[in-house]
Amino acid sequence: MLHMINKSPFESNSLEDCLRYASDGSPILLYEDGIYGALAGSALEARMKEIMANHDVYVLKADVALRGIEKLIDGVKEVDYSGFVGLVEENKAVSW
Amino acid sequence: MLHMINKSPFESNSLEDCLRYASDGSPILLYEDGIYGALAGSALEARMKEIMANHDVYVLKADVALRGIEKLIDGVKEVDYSGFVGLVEENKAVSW
Amino acid sequence: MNDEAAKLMVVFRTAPYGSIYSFEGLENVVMMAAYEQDLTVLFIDDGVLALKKGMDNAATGIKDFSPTFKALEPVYDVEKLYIDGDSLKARGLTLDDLIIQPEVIAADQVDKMMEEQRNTMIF
Amino acid sequence: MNDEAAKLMVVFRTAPYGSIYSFEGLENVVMMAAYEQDLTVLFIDDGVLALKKGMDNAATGIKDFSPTFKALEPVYDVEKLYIDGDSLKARGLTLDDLIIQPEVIAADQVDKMMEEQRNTMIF
Amino acid sequence: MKFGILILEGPYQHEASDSAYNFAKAVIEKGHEISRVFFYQDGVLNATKLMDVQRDDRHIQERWTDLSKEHGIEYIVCVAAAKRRGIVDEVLAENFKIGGLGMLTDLAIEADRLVTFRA
Amino acid sequence: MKFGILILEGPYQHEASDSAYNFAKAVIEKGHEISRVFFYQDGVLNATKLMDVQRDDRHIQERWTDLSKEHGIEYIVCVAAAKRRGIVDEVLAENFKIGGLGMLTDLAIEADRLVTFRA
Repeated sequence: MLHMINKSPFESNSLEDCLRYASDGSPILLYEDGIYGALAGSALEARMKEIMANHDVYVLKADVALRGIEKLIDGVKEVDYSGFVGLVEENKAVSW
Repeated sequence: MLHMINKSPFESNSLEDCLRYASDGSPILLYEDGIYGALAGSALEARMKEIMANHDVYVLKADVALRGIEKLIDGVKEVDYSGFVGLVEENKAVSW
Repeated sequence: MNDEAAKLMVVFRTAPYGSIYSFEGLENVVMMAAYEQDLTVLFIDDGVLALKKGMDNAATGIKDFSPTFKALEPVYDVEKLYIDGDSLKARGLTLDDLIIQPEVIAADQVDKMMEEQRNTMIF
Repeated sequence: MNDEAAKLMVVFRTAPYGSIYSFEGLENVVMMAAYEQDLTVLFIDDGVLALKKGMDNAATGIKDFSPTFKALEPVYDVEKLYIDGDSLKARGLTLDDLIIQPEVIAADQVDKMMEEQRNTMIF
Repeated sequence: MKFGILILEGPYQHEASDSAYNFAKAVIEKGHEISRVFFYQDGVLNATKLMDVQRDDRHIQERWTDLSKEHGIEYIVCVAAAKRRGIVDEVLAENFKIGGLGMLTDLAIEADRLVTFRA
Repeated sequence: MKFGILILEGPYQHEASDSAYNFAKAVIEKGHEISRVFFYQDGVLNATKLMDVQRDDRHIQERWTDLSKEHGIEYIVCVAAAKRRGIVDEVLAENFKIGGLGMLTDLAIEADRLVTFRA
C-alpha cells in the first residue's frame, strides 16, 4: 500500500499511527503539511531516518516548494504530481 | 489563562503544545474530543496525573456524556456549560 | 454476496462527534452494505471510540449515531467487522465497553487486509 | 497608538497552506493593525513555518501570502512581533531562514503575555 | 460581563458551532451580555438558510436564528471569508448579517472575554 | 487505468481540494481515465457557483468546472451531505451534479484506484 500523509508530524500523530499498520517496504508519501516530516535538521530527523530504514519516503515537490523548504533529510525522494500518479499506478493508496 | 483543548490527545499534540506555554496553576478545560485525555486506565493516564500536579484539569460534562465515558482519571473536575462560563468569568481564555 | 463481488473496506480512525468523519463514514458504510459486495469494516486508533457504550446526547443536542453502528451486523448484514486491539487498550477500553464486539486483530494485519481490497477508504 | 488602546494579541500556531488558519489569521491581523490598538503578534509551534523564506507557489496555484507577513512591520506598523525560539529549533530553522526576524522569546513567557492582553486569538 | 464569541468552523463537519451555541446559551442564562457572535473562516457556512436537515438531527442554522430572535444577539458573518465560500446576501438566514472583518477587532476591544470555537 | 477521486473537505479551508485538482490534472496528462470525482462531507462545498474570489487567488470552483468541460469528467456531489450544508440545485455550478451516496460505492467498485483527499 501507498500510505499518504498530509498532516504535520509536529502537530498530528497520523504518521506514527500509520506506521503501526504499514508493512515494511510499503512506500510513504508526504504531501500538504505532511512534508514537514522531511525537514532536515529538525527534532524529528532521527526518527525519520529510522522510518526510512523500512520504508521509501517520498515528498510531493509542489508542496515542498510552496512552503519554501530547501533542505530535505538525505534519502527522501522528491516526486512531482506525475510521480505521485505513478506511485498510485504501482500501489493501492490510502489517505491517513 | 484558561487553556481550552478540544482535540484528542491520542491524535493531536495540542495539549502537549499548550503545556509548553501554560504557567503552573493555570486551569485546563478539556472539551469536545479533548475529553479523551481524561479517560481512566488509558496509556495517557500517568502523563495526565503529572499534568494535574501543576494544573487543575476540567472536563465538559456534556461532551463526556455524549461520548459515553464513565470512568475519568481521579481528580479531574467535571463542569457543565454553566461551569464552563464560570471558568471564563474567572479567567481570560484561549482555544488551542 | 455474489461471485463477482468487489472486496471493499472502510476504516474508522477518527473520534466521533468532534468531526463528522465518523458519522458520514458510517452513512457510507450503510449505503455500501446495500450493494452486496464483499465489505469489510475496521476500527483503529480513535475510531474505536465511536463504539463506546452509554452515549447520552441530552446535553448537546448532537445526533447520537451509535445505534446505527449497533445495527451494522443484525440489520445491514455487515459481517466482517474488525478492531485493532492495541488501539482499544491504549484508550483503557475492552470489548465489554463497546456496543458491538468486532473481531480483534493485530496492527500488523492491517496493511495486508488493505492490500487484498479493490479499494479502501479511511474516515 | 493612543492611551486608551486595548492590548490585543494574535497567535499563529498552525502551518500555512494545509489549512486556512494562517492566511485568514493574517487577514485579521492586517485589519486589526488599522485600528491603532496595542497589537502583539506571536508565532509558535507550526505557526513559525509561515515565515519561511523562498516560498514558490507555481506548481500549486495556491496564493502565497508570505509577502503580507513581510509587510506587517514596514507597511502595517505592527512592531510587537515575537517568536518562540524552541519552536523554530525543533523544526531545524533559525531566524536567518525567515522572511522577518521577530524577537525571540522563551515558551514560559507566553502565558504571561496572554494574561496582559484584553483578548488573545489563536489561529 | 460582556462576552464575544468567535466561530471558525462550519456546521456539522466540526463540533465548534455546537459548542459555541451551548456556551452562548449558558452565558445568557448566567445573566451576561453577548456583544456579538462573529463567524469567520468556515464559520460563515453556519449562516446559510439553504440547510436542509434530517428530522432526527439538530438544525444548526435555525437554532442560531432562534437564539438571536429570543435574546437579540448580533451575528456578523465576515464578508471576505463569506465571499470566497459562496455565502452571499441571497442565501443568508434571518438574523445573520454580512459585515467587515473590522467588526471582529471591535469585538476584541469591547468584550471582556472573547472565546474562540475552532477545529 | 481507471481512477476515482474522493474529496472530503471544502475549498480554501483545507488544501484537500487543491491537491485533488492537481492530482486529477496529472492523472489525465498521463493518459488515464477519471471515472468520477465524488464530493462528500464538506467536499460538497466545492460545488457552489456563488464563490466570489479575489483576483490574485485561484477560483477553486471555476477551476474544477473548466477541468470537467475540457475533459468530460463527472462530478457528483453527495445529496445527503449537500443538504445539511445548504448546497442545493439552485447554487450548483456548471458540470456538478447532485447524486446519491451509492455513486461512491459504484466508484469504489469500478475504479482501479480510489484516492481520497481529506483533512
